[in-house]
Amino acid sequence: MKQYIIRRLLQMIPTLIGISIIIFAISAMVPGDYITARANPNMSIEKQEQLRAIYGLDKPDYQRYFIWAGNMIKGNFGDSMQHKQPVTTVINTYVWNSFVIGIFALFFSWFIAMITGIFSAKFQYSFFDKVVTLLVFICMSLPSFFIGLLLIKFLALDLKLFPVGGMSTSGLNATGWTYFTDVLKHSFLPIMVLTMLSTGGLTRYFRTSMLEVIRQDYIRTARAKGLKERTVIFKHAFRNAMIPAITLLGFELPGLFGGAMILEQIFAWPGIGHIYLNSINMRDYPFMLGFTIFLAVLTLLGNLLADVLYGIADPRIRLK
Amino acid sequence: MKEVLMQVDNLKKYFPITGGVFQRTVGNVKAVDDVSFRIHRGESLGLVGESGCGKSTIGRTILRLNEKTDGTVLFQGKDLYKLPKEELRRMRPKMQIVFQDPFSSLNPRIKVGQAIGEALYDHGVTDPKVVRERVLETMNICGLASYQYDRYPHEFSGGQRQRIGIARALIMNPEFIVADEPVSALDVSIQAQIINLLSDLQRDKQLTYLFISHDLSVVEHLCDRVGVMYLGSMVEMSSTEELFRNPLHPYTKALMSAIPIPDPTYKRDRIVLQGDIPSPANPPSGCKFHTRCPIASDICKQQAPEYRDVGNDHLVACHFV
Amino acid sequence: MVKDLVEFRNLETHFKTTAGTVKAVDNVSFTIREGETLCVVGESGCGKSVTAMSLMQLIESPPGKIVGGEIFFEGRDLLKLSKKDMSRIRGNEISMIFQEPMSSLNPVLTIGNQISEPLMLHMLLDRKAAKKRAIELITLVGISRPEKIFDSYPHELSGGMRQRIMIAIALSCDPKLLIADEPTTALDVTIQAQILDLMRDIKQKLNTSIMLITHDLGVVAEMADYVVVMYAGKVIEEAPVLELFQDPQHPYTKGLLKAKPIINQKQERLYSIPGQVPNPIDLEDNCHFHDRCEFCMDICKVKQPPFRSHGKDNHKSACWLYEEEREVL
Amino acid sequence: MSADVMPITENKNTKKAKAVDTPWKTALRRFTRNKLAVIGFITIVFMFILCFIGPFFSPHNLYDYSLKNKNLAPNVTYWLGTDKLGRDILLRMMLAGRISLLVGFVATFITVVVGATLGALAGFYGKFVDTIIMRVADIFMALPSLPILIILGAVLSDLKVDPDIRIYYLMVIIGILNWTTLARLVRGQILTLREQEFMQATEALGLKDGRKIFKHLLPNTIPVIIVTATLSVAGAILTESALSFLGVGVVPPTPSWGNMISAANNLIDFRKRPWLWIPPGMCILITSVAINLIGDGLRDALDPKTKK
Repeated sequence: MKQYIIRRLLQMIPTLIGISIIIFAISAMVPGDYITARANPNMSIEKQEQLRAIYGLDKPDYQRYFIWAGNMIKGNFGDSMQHKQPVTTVINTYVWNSFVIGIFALFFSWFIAMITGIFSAKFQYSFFDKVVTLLVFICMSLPSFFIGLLLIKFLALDLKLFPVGGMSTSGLNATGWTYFTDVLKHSFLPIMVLTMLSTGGLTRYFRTSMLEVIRQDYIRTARAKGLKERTVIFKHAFRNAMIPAITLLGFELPGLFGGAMILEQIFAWPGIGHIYLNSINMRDYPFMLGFTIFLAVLTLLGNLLADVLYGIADPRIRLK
Repeated sequence: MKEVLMQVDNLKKYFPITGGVFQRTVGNVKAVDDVSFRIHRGESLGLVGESGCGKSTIGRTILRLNEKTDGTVLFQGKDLYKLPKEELRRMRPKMQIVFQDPFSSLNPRIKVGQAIGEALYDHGVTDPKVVRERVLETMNICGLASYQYDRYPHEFSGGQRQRIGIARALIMNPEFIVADEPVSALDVSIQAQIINLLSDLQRDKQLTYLFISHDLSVVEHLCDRVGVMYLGSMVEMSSTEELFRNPLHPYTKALMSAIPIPDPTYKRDRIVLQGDIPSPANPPSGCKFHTRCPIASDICKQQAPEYRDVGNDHLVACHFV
Repeated sequence: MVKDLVEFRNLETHFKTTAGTVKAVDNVSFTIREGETLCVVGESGCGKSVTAMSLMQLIESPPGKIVGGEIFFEGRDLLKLSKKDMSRIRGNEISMIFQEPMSSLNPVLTIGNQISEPLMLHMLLDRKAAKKRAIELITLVGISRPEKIFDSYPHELSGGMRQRIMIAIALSCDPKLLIADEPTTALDVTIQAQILDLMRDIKQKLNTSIMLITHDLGVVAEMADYVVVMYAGKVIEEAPVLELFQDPQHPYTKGLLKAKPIINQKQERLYSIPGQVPNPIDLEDNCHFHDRCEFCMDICKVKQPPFRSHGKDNHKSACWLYEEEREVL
Repeated sequence: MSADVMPITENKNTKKAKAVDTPWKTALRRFTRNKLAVIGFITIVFMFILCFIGPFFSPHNLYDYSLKNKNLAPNVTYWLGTDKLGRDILLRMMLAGRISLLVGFVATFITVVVGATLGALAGFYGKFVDTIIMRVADIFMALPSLPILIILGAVLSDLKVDPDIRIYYLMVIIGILNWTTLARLVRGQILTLREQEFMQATEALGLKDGRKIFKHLLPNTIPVIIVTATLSVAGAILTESALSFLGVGVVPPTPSWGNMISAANNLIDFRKRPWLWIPPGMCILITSVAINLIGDGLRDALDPKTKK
């Protein structure tokens, strides 16, 4: 297993280099840059040139790439122009807000998906299964921003059940428990939407995986042993269905830390996704490049984590 | 002596096992380990053995359907592995193969008639009418009705699909056919039909067969000479009549005694081999059979026996014969 | 007098498919006596496995369903039992092993865990006692180093060893009847010999009756005391094993016996039954073998032959050849 | 001359020359039996008619900016009300539908062409070609697709690309960025097919490469391509609407369901005039649900293993 991980890490290096080149090339295509985006009329041309020199924007592209890549290897992602802080600190401050709603949504969606997946597989062709299939399709095709807006309109504005947006009521500088409940109330809608978005795909995945397993011979053997149906389904079938599903945990990694850009914008949730979206609008290159690489690394680590989890879960591979 | 159609010398086929950080080859599955034999025109040679003994791999390697590791394969005197790709392709019609699994050996998306006849287009026959004519004729020879030309494989039973597979090979007017367990997946009553068809075709078209099977009784019925294989090596080979009258290698004897006889009054002291077939990834040292052989001794563990002719063209590889 | 252990009476199990209903088991009746090995023989699609699965009530519905008849086990009709009572019998008094050893064991659970399950459920043993009993069972089925095997996973064992473990699981609660659905078909012939030896040995030691399902007449000759021959969902002949091989009555049984090539008895040309098994959907009320039978008469095409004994008491068959009134009605 | 082969006795069932049901006919039969899939199909047909033919029947035309009837709630003349420029929402929604559907299908077409070809090349030629294509695929898989699309969208805005031409760039970008899923599936399918005995038979029969690929490999890969393509149309439509909502996709004045919903950014419209943004949102939802239903129906119909 250790050898496998080393090999996979080594394989990541060329991929990362490839990604960094593509991302840098895309952002280099943009004609304007941070200065022109922020230039107010009274800023003279020389002033703009000076600023560009300070930020090193006047060097040819390939040179800027090597400087940027060089720093990055040393862990220095450069400073975000907008926040005047190192990119890494900006990421650190905001990423945990996204992580909070991400982890709750992950827990809820996995829990719901497992239960519905198992029962709709067990009672295939039943009414419950048909309803679940339809709901799954709807969840999978939800445009995230539209559902967000709908919930805000009906649940927050009209019925006043939840705050419209943001992470905490402004002006209420309470601490401890009251602050916690306030944030919880604010986070309810974003978590609800995030859960809906991912439950659809997961449920279908669990259902297909269960259907595949229920048809296997060892389930027939389990029943021939006279085991209760509950044991057959939850011990024998579910354990086997879980193995391929565990790999999905790995793929959730980028979502957890990457934040839901669009949702955070709609709910004005101060997560890393929201900041990242602004950085693109403001052409804040260091942050934009740095965070995109961060996401790419997360995806690669996620893939590796998925394969490692698969190895641990499946005894046939674990012993190799 | 009749012309030698297929000559195989010291054929080896190893499948690499990779491991370690850089996927280096750390070992070899010796599927076929130094096997030599000859097949004369009009003869049918049987290859018998249990799973993992390499009989199917030999069938595919001598037709160059997968690449050999070592050794030479001469078909009508020509070394198949030295022929350029196009020339090998042009020789293909002469040497055909019939597969075991009736369900995966036919393309589900094309009509049966097309499946049988399409190869003709790539070997010089261009007129569709001629092709259709030859297809219908071959189908009839193999016991398929003409109206089935336009049907699709999913509408046929296992036995009929084997007939289609045979027709597909037969239409090329081959001289040599490798039959890779053609009847193992069929029921007994259908098996008999296909066996009769194969022996009729051999008689009428002077075909030469390499007949691969795990069922000794079917091989006894169809073949003139039989080779018994164990874990990638040939342990015994002789004429069918000689082999069944006077089996020499302990494995052949055990193999024959293990076959259940459909006669309740038949009493015999059966040799039941203990233990399991070892994995071809790390075969036992010396004689590969020593771990299960009832008469194994020290020499068998250290030294592999020589595969030699003990008279009357009866080859065997055992220290005690 | 030897008691009847299991009696099938006019069993009907049908499968609904998009193309129509398949009468997989069509009015099947026969009995299994205590301490006896009964072989159900027939080619694929003849309904032998469905009969066994009906006895265990493991028919997956939809699409399958037991639509008629009774199955008596020690005098009680299993079809009338509640789900709970039936699951108490399954794996306890009647147990079953299957054809594919490679996929019949759960790949993610250890061997020990899978053997202990029925012990803890039916015999109410605790974990420790179940482990001890499991190790005894592993030794009983002829596997060395039982402790190591107890903790290993199915993929570490060969096909032959996995089939032995399946037998150990089946014998764990001293069942009265062991059903074996083509137990050796997927095994090599030398391993098959070992498994058949083991099953005969167990029958002596535990006096378990065995219902052996196979398509190989050689296995039938070696193992069976009594034989039932099935074709297209119906029982067409049944007889003691010696009777059946020496004096087969039904043309299909005769055909089967002649079609198999036998070692050291080389024939010039194999007898082969022409044609193929009929399409199981909406078969008419006639002898289903008529279009492949060389003795076929008009009545065979129109009316179903009665299933009766013709002279010998426990040798029954369903064929118009042995009936007096043969004119077409 | 032919051997005395027993004439095969046809029993009654196989004799009747019933209509030859080709694999495509059986697939069609199975598809029509799947109720949800048929509903999906009807909805899609309705959406196409609505968007491509509907505008001709609308009494209003796109350019009558009559400020007097701006911001009207849905009424008898304007079934879905009007926006702040007095334009009929229903008409704009239908025209927007054209763009969204077009982008979705053309982007998927590009994905299929790129993905299927690269996947086929990797699968068929193997070794060297396979490793390169799969390495490139790894890179594209790791690229966070939405962020990259937004950046590219921003680039398009900065380059001041004309809104109409911008749509075509958008199609190419969305199409190019998710070719990897299809490429992997096609490659996997070809590798499994090559192990099948009927492909080894084409080798033994000495068929030319061309026949092997186009007569045997491709026809058996098409089902995978059809199913994946259908599902990725829904994905492409959702992506386009998200980008347009963020203002980096289809940019006004060209209407698209996505940018019509961005009208909701203005608080008053959001709260008081839901008819501005809810109908286009529903269109996106209904279209992608319908497409997903069709895709799933196709998967069951074309997959030989699922015997329903």
